[in-house]
Amino acid sequence: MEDAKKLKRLVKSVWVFNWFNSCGFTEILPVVGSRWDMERFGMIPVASPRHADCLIIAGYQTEKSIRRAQRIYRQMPKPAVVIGLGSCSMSGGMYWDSYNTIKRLSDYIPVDLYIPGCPPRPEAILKGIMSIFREVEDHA
Amino acid sequence: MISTGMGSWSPLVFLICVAFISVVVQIIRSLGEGGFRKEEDKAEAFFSGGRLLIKNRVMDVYWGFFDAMGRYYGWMKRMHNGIVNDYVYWFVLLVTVVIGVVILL
Amino acid sequence: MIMKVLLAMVVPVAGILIGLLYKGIDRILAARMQGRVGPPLVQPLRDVRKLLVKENIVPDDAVGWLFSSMPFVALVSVMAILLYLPLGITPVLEGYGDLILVLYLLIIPSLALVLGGFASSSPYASVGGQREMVKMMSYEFPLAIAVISVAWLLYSSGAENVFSLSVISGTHVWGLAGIPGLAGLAVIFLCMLFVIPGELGRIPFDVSEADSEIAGGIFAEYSGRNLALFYLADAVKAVAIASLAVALFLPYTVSGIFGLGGAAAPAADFLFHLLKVFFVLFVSSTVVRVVTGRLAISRVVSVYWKYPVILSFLGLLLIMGGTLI
Amino acid sequence: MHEKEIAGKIGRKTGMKVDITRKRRMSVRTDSRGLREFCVCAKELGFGHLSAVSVTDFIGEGEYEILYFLWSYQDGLALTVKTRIGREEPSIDSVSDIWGEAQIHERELHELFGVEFVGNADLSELFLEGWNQTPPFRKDFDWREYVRSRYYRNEGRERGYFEVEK
Repeated sequence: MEDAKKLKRLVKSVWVFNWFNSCGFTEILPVVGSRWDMERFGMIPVASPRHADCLIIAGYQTEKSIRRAQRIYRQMPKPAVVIGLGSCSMSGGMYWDSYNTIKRLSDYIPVDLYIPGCPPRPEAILKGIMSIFREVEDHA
Repeated sequence: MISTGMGSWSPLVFLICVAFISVVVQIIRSLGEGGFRKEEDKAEAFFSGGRLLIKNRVMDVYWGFFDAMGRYYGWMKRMHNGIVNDYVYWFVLLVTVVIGVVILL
Repeated sequence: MIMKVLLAMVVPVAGILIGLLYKGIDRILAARMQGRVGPPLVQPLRDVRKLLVKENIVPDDAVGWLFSSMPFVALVSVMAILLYLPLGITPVLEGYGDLILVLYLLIIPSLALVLGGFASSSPYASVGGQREMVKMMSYEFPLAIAVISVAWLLYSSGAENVFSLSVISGTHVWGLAGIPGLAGLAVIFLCMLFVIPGELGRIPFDVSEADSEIAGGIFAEYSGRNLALFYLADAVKAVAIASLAVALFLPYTVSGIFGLGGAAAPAADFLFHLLKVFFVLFVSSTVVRVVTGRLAISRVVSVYWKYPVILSFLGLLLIMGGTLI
Repeated sequence: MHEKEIAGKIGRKTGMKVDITRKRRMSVRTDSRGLREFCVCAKELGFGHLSAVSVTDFIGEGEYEILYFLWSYQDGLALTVKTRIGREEPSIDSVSDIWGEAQIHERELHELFGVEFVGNADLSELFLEGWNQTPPFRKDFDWREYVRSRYYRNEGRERGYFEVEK
């Protein structure tokens, strides 16, 4: 079954593995919570990369944490989606000149979607995820 | 057909049904994707991104029991204090209780 | 005879669909109770379809055959239970199995979970497996007392072949032993409702699949179709246990009241049975799941060995009192 | 208030001059050899809690100043013990056997400043994995140059992020 059809099924029930270690976590909580409720779209947070289809990497990543994140990405069953949350994953954000944080996430992990913002509001996160849904619908 | 006075069970029918159900479940299972593409450390155990230094040993299994049932082990250990005449008292007590029940009912 | 064989084929598969339906309703109601919108009704079916499409990863140092066969065994044994349970109509395998067999069959899915957990080489899974074993030990005790007290009540009121489920679901248990018996049965029904979330691993007792503590617990290493089979096994197990509780305590049928004859009677009974099962599941697992938080494993043991055991002994004494007077 | 009384007690016991910076804050300056026995006496006098160990890099004077922030529950007083050691081969005796919590602080300072704490159980790397440059918190570590060469070396722009008007 080629990837497009697989993605169509995957989009209907996206299980999210959250790799937050900074501001991103405080923004994903309301998305899981009652007001923005991502479960409406069949998305639930899961605890192990084996169950996950979408890896959300929020906030800056240090040299040490990016190695773990790479290993987590490799341990996820494919097809999987990676979302870089916040300007820290795009350009290092306010840590642009720090000796310890990585500057661009896609040098280390193939990223499918960047959501800008420091940190991005829940509406921005949902809008980003909706764009993945729309893109998969158009392709299939 | 095995039947004790109170209940009955026929293993043959049970096995036939289980065989049929396993055919159904195998159909469901075959709908799914069987294997996976091997990658660098994709098939290693998930340990929050770290590497598992100590392999999973069977002897760690009992940790769960002692940890969860700690209070009951402690209570029982206190009972088995090794003093023989305590054991004898327990034995005598139990025998009287059993005889009492047998005589009463 | 043909009807029985046909039913034996249809009922397990229907059990899966009903189980997924209940999971969907359960998630929507839980969400509404938290002020959320909640997923669409068919979300569990979508989850299963998605899981079937994903890669099925088997860890390197896992025991391969055991790791992959345990989900299979779990789902088969749970679907086999449905054949012995009276789903409103007389049980499909009417004379071929009884209550004790159902109790044993209820243990096999949990055992499959534990073995699956140990077979996958992850430390999270082995901790989850230990917790599941300890949890199994703790909730079997009140469950056994509840079942035996109902059987004892039937036996003392003169029914023979007491453990066969058609006899149990045939007699109206509540009125048999007068007022104290009624109170005793109410207490024991409460214990049964208390055991159901433990057996299903729902929130107050989901110590073996605790997401936040041990990263998915027993399911930490399962993915793809193995996880889909466990997902289905969990859905069907909910239906199986709830219909066991309904068979023991709420064996009323509707067809008598509406005076339906012929083919309509079993259909009406079956639907009414589904309604009762939904009521039992809603009260015992959905409401409890939304209201409480997860218990630590040592608390689970003491909670199950303290309150339900005393309650069911009390219920048993009340029933004994009822029958003697 | 009773700071003077405690300061006097410390002075008598250890012979060090304790100056009171402000209400309930005292500081003592010792040399690195006499540090350990001063700490033992301070602990006996009730300073049972070590909140932090920190290092200040005086690059002008070529010295590190190591500060131990102690707190005494009985008297509700804070005492800061300051010592000076050379900047080139910085090494000092560890106090992790007097206060257990000092171990992790010293490990961090070893990683970030390169101070060698003799007698500390474990000085392995803490935050920076595989770091072979000079310890990053030292003032003579040029972190801008390091970041440019490590992360921005393939930036096509001729004027990089770093042209800061001096």
